[in-house]
Amino acid sequence: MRYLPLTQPDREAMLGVIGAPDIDALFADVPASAYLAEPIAGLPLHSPEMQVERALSVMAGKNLTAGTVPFFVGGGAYKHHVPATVDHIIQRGEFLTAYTPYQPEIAQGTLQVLFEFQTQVARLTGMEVANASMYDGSTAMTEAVFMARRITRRAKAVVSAGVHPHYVGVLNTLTRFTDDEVVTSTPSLTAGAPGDDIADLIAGLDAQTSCVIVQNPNIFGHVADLTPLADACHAAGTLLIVVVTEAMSLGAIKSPGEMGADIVVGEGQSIGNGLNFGGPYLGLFACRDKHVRQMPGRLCGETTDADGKRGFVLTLSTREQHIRREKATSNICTNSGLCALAFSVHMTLLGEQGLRHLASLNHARAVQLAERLGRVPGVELVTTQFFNEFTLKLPVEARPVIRKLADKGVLGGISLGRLYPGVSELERGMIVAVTETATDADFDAFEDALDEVLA
Amino acid sequence: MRYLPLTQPDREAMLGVIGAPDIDALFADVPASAYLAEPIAGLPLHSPEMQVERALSVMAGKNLTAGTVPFFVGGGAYKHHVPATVDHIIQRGEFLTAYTPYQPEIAQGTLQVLFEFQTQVARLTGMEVANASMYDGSTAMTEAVFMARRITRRAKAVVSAGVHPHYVGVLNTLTRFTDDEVVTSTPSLTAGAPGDDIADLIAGLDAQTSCVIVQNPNIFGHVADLTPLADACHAAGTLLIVVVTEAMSLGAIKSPGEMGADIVVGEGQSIGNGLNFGGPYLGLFACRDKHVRQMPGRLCGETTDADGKRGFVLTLSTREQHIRREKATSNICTNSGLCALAFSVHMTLLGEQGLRHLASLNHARAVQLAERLGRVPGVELVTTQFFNEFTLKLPVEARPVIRKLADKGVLGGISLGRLYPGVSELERGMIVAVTETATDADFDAFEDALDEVLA
Amino acid sequence: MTMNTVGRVTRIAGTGAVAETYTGNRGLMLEEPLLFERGSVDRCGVDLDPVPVVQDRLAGLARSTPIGLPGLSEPETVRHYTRLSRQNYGIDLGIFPLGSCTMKHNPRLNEKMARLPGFADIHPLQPQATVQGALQLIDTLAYWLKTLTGMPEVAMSPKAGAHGELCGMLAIRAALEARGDARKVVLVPESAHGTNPATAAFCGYAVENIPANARGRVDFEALKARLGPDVAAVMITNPNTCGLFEPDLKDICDAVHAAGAFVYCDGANFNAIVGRVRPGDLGVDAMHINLHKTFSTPHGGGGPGSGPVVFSEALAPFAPLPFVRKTRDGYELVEEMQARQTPQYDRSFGRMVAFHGQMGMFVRALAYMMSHGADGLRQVAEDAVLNANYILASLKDIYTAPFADSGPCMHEALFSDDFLHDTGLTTLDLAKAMIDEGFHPMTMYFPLVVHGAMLVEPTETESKASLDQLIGAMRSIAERMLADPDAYRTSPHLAPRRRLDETAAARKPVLGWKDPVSDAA
Amino acid sequence: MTMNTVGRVTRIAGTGAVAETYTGNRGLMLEEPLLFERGSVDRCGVDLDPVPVVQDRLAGLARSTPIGLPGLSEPETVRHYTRLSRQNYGIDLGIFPLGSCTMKHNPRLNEKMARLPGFADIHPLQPQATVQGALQLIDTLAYWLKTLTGMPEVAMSPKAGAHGELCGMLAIRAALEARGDARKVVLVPESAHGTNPATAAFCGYAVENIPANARGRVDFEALKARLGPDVAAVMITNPNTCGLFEPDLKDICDAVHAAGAFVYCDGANFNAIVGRVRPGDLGVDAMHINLHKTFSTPHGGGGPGSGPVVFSEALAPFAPLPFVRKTRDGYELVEEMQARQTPQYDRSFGRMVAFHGQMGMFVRALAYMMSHGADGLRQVAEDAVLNANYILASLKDIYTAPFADSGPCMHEALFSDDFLHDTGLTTLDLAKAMIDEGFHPMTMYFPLVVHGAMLVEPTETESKASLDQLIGAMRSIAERMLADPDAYRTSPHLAPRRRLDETAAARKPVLGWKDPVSDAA
Ligand SMILES: Cc1ncc(COP(=O)(O)O)c(C=O)c1O
Ligand SMILES: Cc1ncc(COP(=O)(O)O)c(C=O)c1O
Repeated sequence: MRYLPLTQPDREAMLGVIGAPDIDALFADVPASAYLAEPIAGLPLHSPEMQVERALSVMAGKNLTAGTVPFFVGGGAYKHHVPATVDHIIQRGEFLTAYTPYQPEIAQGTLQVLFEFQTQVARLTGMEVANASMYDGSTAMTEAVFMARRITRRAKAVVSAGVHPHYVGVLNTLTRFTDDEVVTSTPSLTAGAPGDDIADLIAGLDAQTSCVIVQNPNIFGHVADLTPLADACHAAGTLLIVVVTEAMSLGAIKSPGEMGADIVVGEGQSIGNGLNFGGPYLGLFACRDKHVRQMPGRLCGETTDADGKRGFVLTLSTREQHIRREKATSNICTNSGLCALAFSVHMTLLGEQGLRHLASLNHARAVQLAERLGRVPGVELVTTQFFNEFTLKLPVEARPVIRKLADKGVLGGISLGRLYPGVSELERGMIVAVTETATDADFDAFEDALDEVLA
Repeated sequence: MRYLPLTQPDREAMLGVIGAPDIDALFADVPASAYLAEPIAGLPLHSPEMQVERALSVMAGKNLTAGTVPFFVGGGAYKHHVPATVDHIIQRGEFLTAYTPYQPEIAQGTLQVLFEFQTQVARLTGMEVANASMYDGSTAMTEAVFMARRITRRAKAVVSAGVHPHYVGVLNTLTRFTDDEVVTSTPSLTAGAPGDDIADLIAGLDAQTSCVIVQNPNIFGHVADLTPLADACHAAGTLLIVVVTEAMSLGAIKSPGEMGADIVVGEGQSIGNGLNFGGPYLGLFACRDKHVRQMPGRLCGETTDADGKRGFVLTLSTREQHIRREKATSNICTNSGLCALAFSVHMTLLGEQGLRHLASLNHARAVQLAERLGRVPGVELVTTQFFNEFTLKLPVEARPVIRKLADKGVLGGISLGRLYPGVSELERGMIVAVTETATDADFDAFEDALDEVLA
Repeated sequence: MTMNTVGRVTRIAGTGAVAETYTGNRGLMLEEPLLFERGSVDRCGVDLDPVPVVQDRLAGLARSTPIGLPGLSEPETVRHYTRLSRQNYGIDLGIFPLGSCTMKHNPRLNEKMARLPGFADIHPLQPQATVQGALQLIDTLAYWLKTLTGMPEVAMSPKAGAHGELCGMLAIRAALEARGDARKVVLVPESAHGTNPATAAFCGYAVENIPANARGRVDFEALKARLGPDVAAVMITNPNTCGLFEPDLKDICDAVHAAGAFVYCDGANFNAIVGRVRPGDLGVDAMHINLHKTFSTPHGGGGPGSGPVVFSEALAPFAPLPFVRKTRDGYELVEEMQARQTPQYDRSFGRMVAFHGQMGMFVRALAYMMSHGADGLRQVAEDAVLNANYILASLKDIYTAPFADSGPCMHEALFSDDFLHDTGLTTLDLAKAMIDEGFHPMTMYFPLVVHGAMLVEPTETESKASLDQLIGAMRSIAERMLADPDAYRTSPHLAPRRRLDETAAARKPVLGWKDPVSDAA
Repeated sequence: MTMNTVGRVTRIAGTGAVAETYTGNRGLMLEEPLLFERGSVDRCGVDLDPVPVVQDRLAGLARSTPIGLPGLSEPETVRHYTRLSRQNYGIDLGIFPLGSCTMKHNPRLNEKMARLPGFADIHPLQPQATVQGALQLIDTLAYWLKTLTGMPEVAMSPKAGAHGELCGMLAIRAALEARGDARKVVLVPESAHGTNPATAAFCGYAVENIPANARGRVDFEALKARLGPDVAAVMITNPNTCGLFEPDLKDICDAVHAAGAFVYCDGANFNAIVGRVRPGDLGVDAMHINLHKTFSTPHGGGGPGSGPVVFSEALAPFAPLPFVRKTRDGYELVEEMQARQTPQYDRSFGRMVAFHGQMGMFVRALAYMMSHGADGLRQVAEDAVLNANYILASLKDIYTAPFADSGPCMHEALFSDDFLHDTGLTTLDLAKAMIDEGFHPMTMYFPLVVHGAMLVEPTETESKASLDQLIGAMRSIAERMLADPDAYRTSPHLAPRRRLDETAAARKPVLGWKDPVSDAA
């Protein structure tokens, strides 16, 4: 077996050193009733690499790959072009096969990357400090709510109707059994500002509200100025948590930090990471300096070594589970380190100039397609201010339309019916995302297919 | 432009240091008539990575990929399964982006690999010493003929009819303008021993013959005992050069060294390297210790450093062009270093046990298919003793049959008509190679398709 | 020229050569500045299509102020990260015997498979008909996990071990609430990993500790004594964090169940028993499996991982959304919509993540399982346990081995620094000395039940030669430390950095780069 | 414990710490034994299908005696090679200023493209209809090469620069023979790369040297004087190996043509002029292009490369087989069969390799060319020349720069060790001191026309910061060598090995591993 270096003579010699008659002797603590004498039934035996590759390639071949079709699916996961350099770097054994940098003298590579990543995320979000990553955007959002509770000592969280319903679902799951109160609402497809409930959120602020959570651009792609909301929150002693599910948008739109956010969480997949059917992704988490000791997750900080040379270490670990156990700010341990590396490499390749260019390109292409599709008979462009994603209202239910588009080889977007089952006002809605990867031919194919399906 | 780090301010600052008014001043030696003022016409301008990837993927998509069809093409290039580990290792920047190890203190990685590679090749071929690689099997063979001439001071080389005709072509090209005499002959499809002219070769030996070149298994897949030929050669003061185009065969068949070869050359692609439409490949070159100073190519040797620690260096470079110039044993400089690394990694994964197993598997599968195809009506199995490749005689010309098989999605082999244009006795011959990658379903598909095409 | 802090020029012993360099590099050990010192906002390592001219629709919110994100050209980027990588240790370089972390070989086949476009380039919200292969893969992996653990259900979406714990504890919560029983206490052994109590607290339980007995196992009597109507669950690790099998686990499960509570098993150490013992046979109700430990997905310097959770019949109905079901004509992803429409799914406690879990890790783990097969996985456990016992047997005469008398260990060997007591040296010093020898140290100071703990987990992917070298070096270090302790108070000396000041880092945290100019201005 | 040869225990200055280690490792600088010391013939890192039972057909020649090929498990294999790799320097680590070698950045896009199954997994002898995309790629690359050089024909099959030289010289031979003119003398400048005379000799020419003038260029008068009816060709490198453009090249070509001979141009240094000068406009007849230099395919520790050769009208008909032609309905690969049948192809001098050349390199080179485009390639030449002149200008006050007075250089700066004369130190010592500073040294002792030559080629993919660091370090080394020469006689001290004894290696060559036991027996 190719992954097992011990030979039979090795095993015998080692048992000799141990003084055990056979391998079973080492499992003596296992009750006999639970100790299996044979390989577990119902599973195949070991397999050559070539056979494994073949079997998995067959499975992979059954999926319709984004890169092979006109592709417009977004909703919190985006297909951007990831430079080949990124994948090369994350495959370096020294990055790929390292553990969490608990021995900093031989982990300066990982640590310096984290320090750079934290800085990049803080600047991108317009915040003062960012952590070394969370699992994904949705879990980061829940952690932010818990952090706000710790800071404000209030237990009510108010969630904007524009927040990704899966993110809201995760929050609901996690708070179902705690004392937290979570206020949610169902969005409406208001033309021009779908899901925009800022006025209501402001009106609803009270002295029990720990935090208001708002997503920008929201699930419908709508972009809003959060400054009034931030001001109102701060006046009420409430923290503003801003969720960003398309990190690329931060290259084009005023940052949450500039608009007054107290905590910014987001999904970083867009930068450096592929679609991967939903994971692994990259939770971004940033806040103000003053709240850093309530942050969840790992933090990397600068220090010096015994020779006075600059170096980096994991720090403020008294917040973390391995030190604080049940009093920790979070239970997170393993995070998304390698995805953070991929993000950081891609961001380094882009630089500010490249990021701005790429974000503008996304926006301009989305505007072009939105205006085209908005002219398809019966189709209404609901989101008029957006980054690279917008919502259409179709003349018919969107779910079957999307399936029919897929039959024509076009992955055209996400139906609101899938995201909001049972909400009949939304079932004609369809979210369309456009990135730099979509060509004019893709636009043509989409428009033609939509025309046909709606005809 | 993503590969160019200099910014415009950098360029200006640097010109200032140089004291040049502009970049053109640095090209002052170029005659004005040849100095282009504009980018060269007829070529596109720079292109984003995504666009290059797209354009090349379109080209790649126009080819019928071996891994996607029943595949039986050999003739000096073989499809074997290469473990994923191999590709990972050869992409390590420290191997991939290093130069020839001229500074051994910071090239011990490359050098130790070469030392190990040389040892592996020597043992595999049954010889005493091997070099650090040549371009490919065909050029290695020509170099061997020249080496034999230097050793024997005789100028006549006799080539067996069983040698790959492309290899013979290369030798003919290189000797066309020198004083070497090259004796070649056209093979015949003798049932049971196609291309086997050992008796004739022995009979033709004379005091002018520098070397006899024989391939084993030969182009028709036929395997022969070369010992009598070796004995006869040595009695005549002639060197026996053995060519191996399928390195995997050395795991199953007595080595050329054991049969008395003086020089062994071969194509190492089979181990660790993909098909790559013919290149880069890996020339193997091995000989007896006593002839090492007449060898072409680089050699890595063991030595010690100033602390007495073992280390490796390139050695015996007084044979080489950079020292000996027109008196060098060869003009070769850049060789196939990274392919040698791939070979060595794969060979290390296999080890002797794995190599023997894999070679047996190739042989057994080839025997199975040969016997099946030999029973197809009208088809004759010409090669009866072989490793993983055999020749069939079809009832009709083979070239169109192969094309028709390809139309049915089966890459069935090589027509002798392609290799020996104009030799009508051979035009019904077809060479079929079988490796561990061919499945039973592939066998079925091949047999069915052949049945249909011949029907 | 770089000098050491005291400004002396050091010469290399035995030669007149100067040890410091102009660059600060030392041969192939290369220094690398921060991105923020190297790059600038106008450098770029990508080329992009031009931006078509359109009327923007950014609601007047275009980002206009500088962001401060430096870029690098592509060659500089490759070099920046390659140089940094060389300051890291990884499994690819040598043994990485971090106890509790199961740092085993990461096959490159898995990396290749995870990058097949059919897995890597599909969107989580594509129509289900277009991702049948992906759903099949998840279902197949789920089948393996259920079969290997002998449990009837598995939740695939948790993103790591701790997230799996959360999933399990939420299911227990849901099951308790479903029967109207709002128990709030969770019992956790002292030796448990920090994520266990943190998780329990995270979803609103009150945590109480259970002591260990002298043999390093859960004190069954103490546990039994504490069981009662307020106890919701016991979280137990098996094999435990001392590297020992909990021989009473079956009985513990029975007792816990009898008391109306559930048993959550931390499966981080499943590698020790995979293919040999099915946790289901021991009676546990929920257990997470770190695919990034037992099933070889790489740790990536901290993540990502994947923590599927297997469930007993009692908890199965409460498993989170989404999940995959095999149907007559393919595979169905059960999300909120399907769960609403299907009575048997409506007890799910809900969604744990935005999408369906760590697909990239699923592919790797399945490739690994298929490669090993049922026979190979069993051998994995055997070799992992054999390797750990070989280390224990080879070092216990010199290293303090607190539980060695109580029999063999499982997949990891636990030592302590008691034997160094008179030297004033500690586990930390020993770990740092190992760095100079070219090893990653073992886990230090965990589990907390042993003072100065050193937890050594070799895994099954180490050869005997590798273990022998580690053992030889650890013996040599111990002997040298006992003979000449002062030579080892300041290790490491040969790594890219000497000992780093963690206290200073925490006292005045510097958590990001501040531009010297702009921040001064 | 490893000791230095004299057996002293060395302590690290300023601490009581011992510098030697048990393992011989030094932190992250790891030692690695030979495969033959580590592996054994019964270890294996692959799993294979079982072998079906058949009656063998091996003619009684089954290999029965031991071969002696040790294997390793997969984890050990990864580690063996990863550890070895870390003893190497590469472009990914830092500047690699080897003059004449054009060690530029190797884009990873190219690696990715070369691995597309449509290129990597096709057989050279598949039916042509099944490889139209591959033939299109070759034809497209050929078009770029012809357009960039201004030459009408290109032979794609040569496997490296030296093989390209052979191709060019064979074409010249064929052209001469075709006109019945068996000239045998080839003139080669003293400064030429060793492959030039070796190649000429390899295909049966007699080689004569042409001196250089005081400005480092070919002595045109001497060359003209030697031309005559016995001279077949002149091999000339432009820019030449001193890094200088040959300003008389056009006139040389005219003179050579007038004398009935041909001009072979060694195009190894094409990077200096690509996009700026078309060699065809200067009148050369043949020139090889190292795709592994100018067009960024990686050097791989020695190869593989690719050396296409462009031809003038005069030589085009003699180009080797096979080649690709665009036809009405696709692309045709012209091999022996087609050449036999097509009169205009029958003057080809024949085949140079078994198949069609270095496809893997073609894909990479085309990806690179398309990325840069005509505008980018021009910028490549400009930046390469700018970088070299910046180094020349920054060091010529301290380093001897033999031709600096004659004007700017092209893509590489030539220095010599004259300035070290009084110290007894040499180019070699300086190169080894650079190793300690973390750089790969420049090319040493080439070209031969300059004593103690140091040829520094930065390439265009170095940033100004990188050059500034190199310049700073080279100045510092020079200053320190002049001030304290004895400290630099035995460098390097900080690399994985100290200076290696090359003389001993050559005196009694050990070119492979000998098993201690079996060879003693
Ligand atoms: C015993 C134990 N439990 C739980 C965990 C948490 O797993 P994860 O890091 O995947 O969240 C770990 C990880 O180190 C562990 O060792
Ligand atoms: C000037 C010059 N000519 C020819 C060559 C030979 O090229 P190759 O190594 O590709 O055979 C080289 C390579 O170093 C060179 O520098």
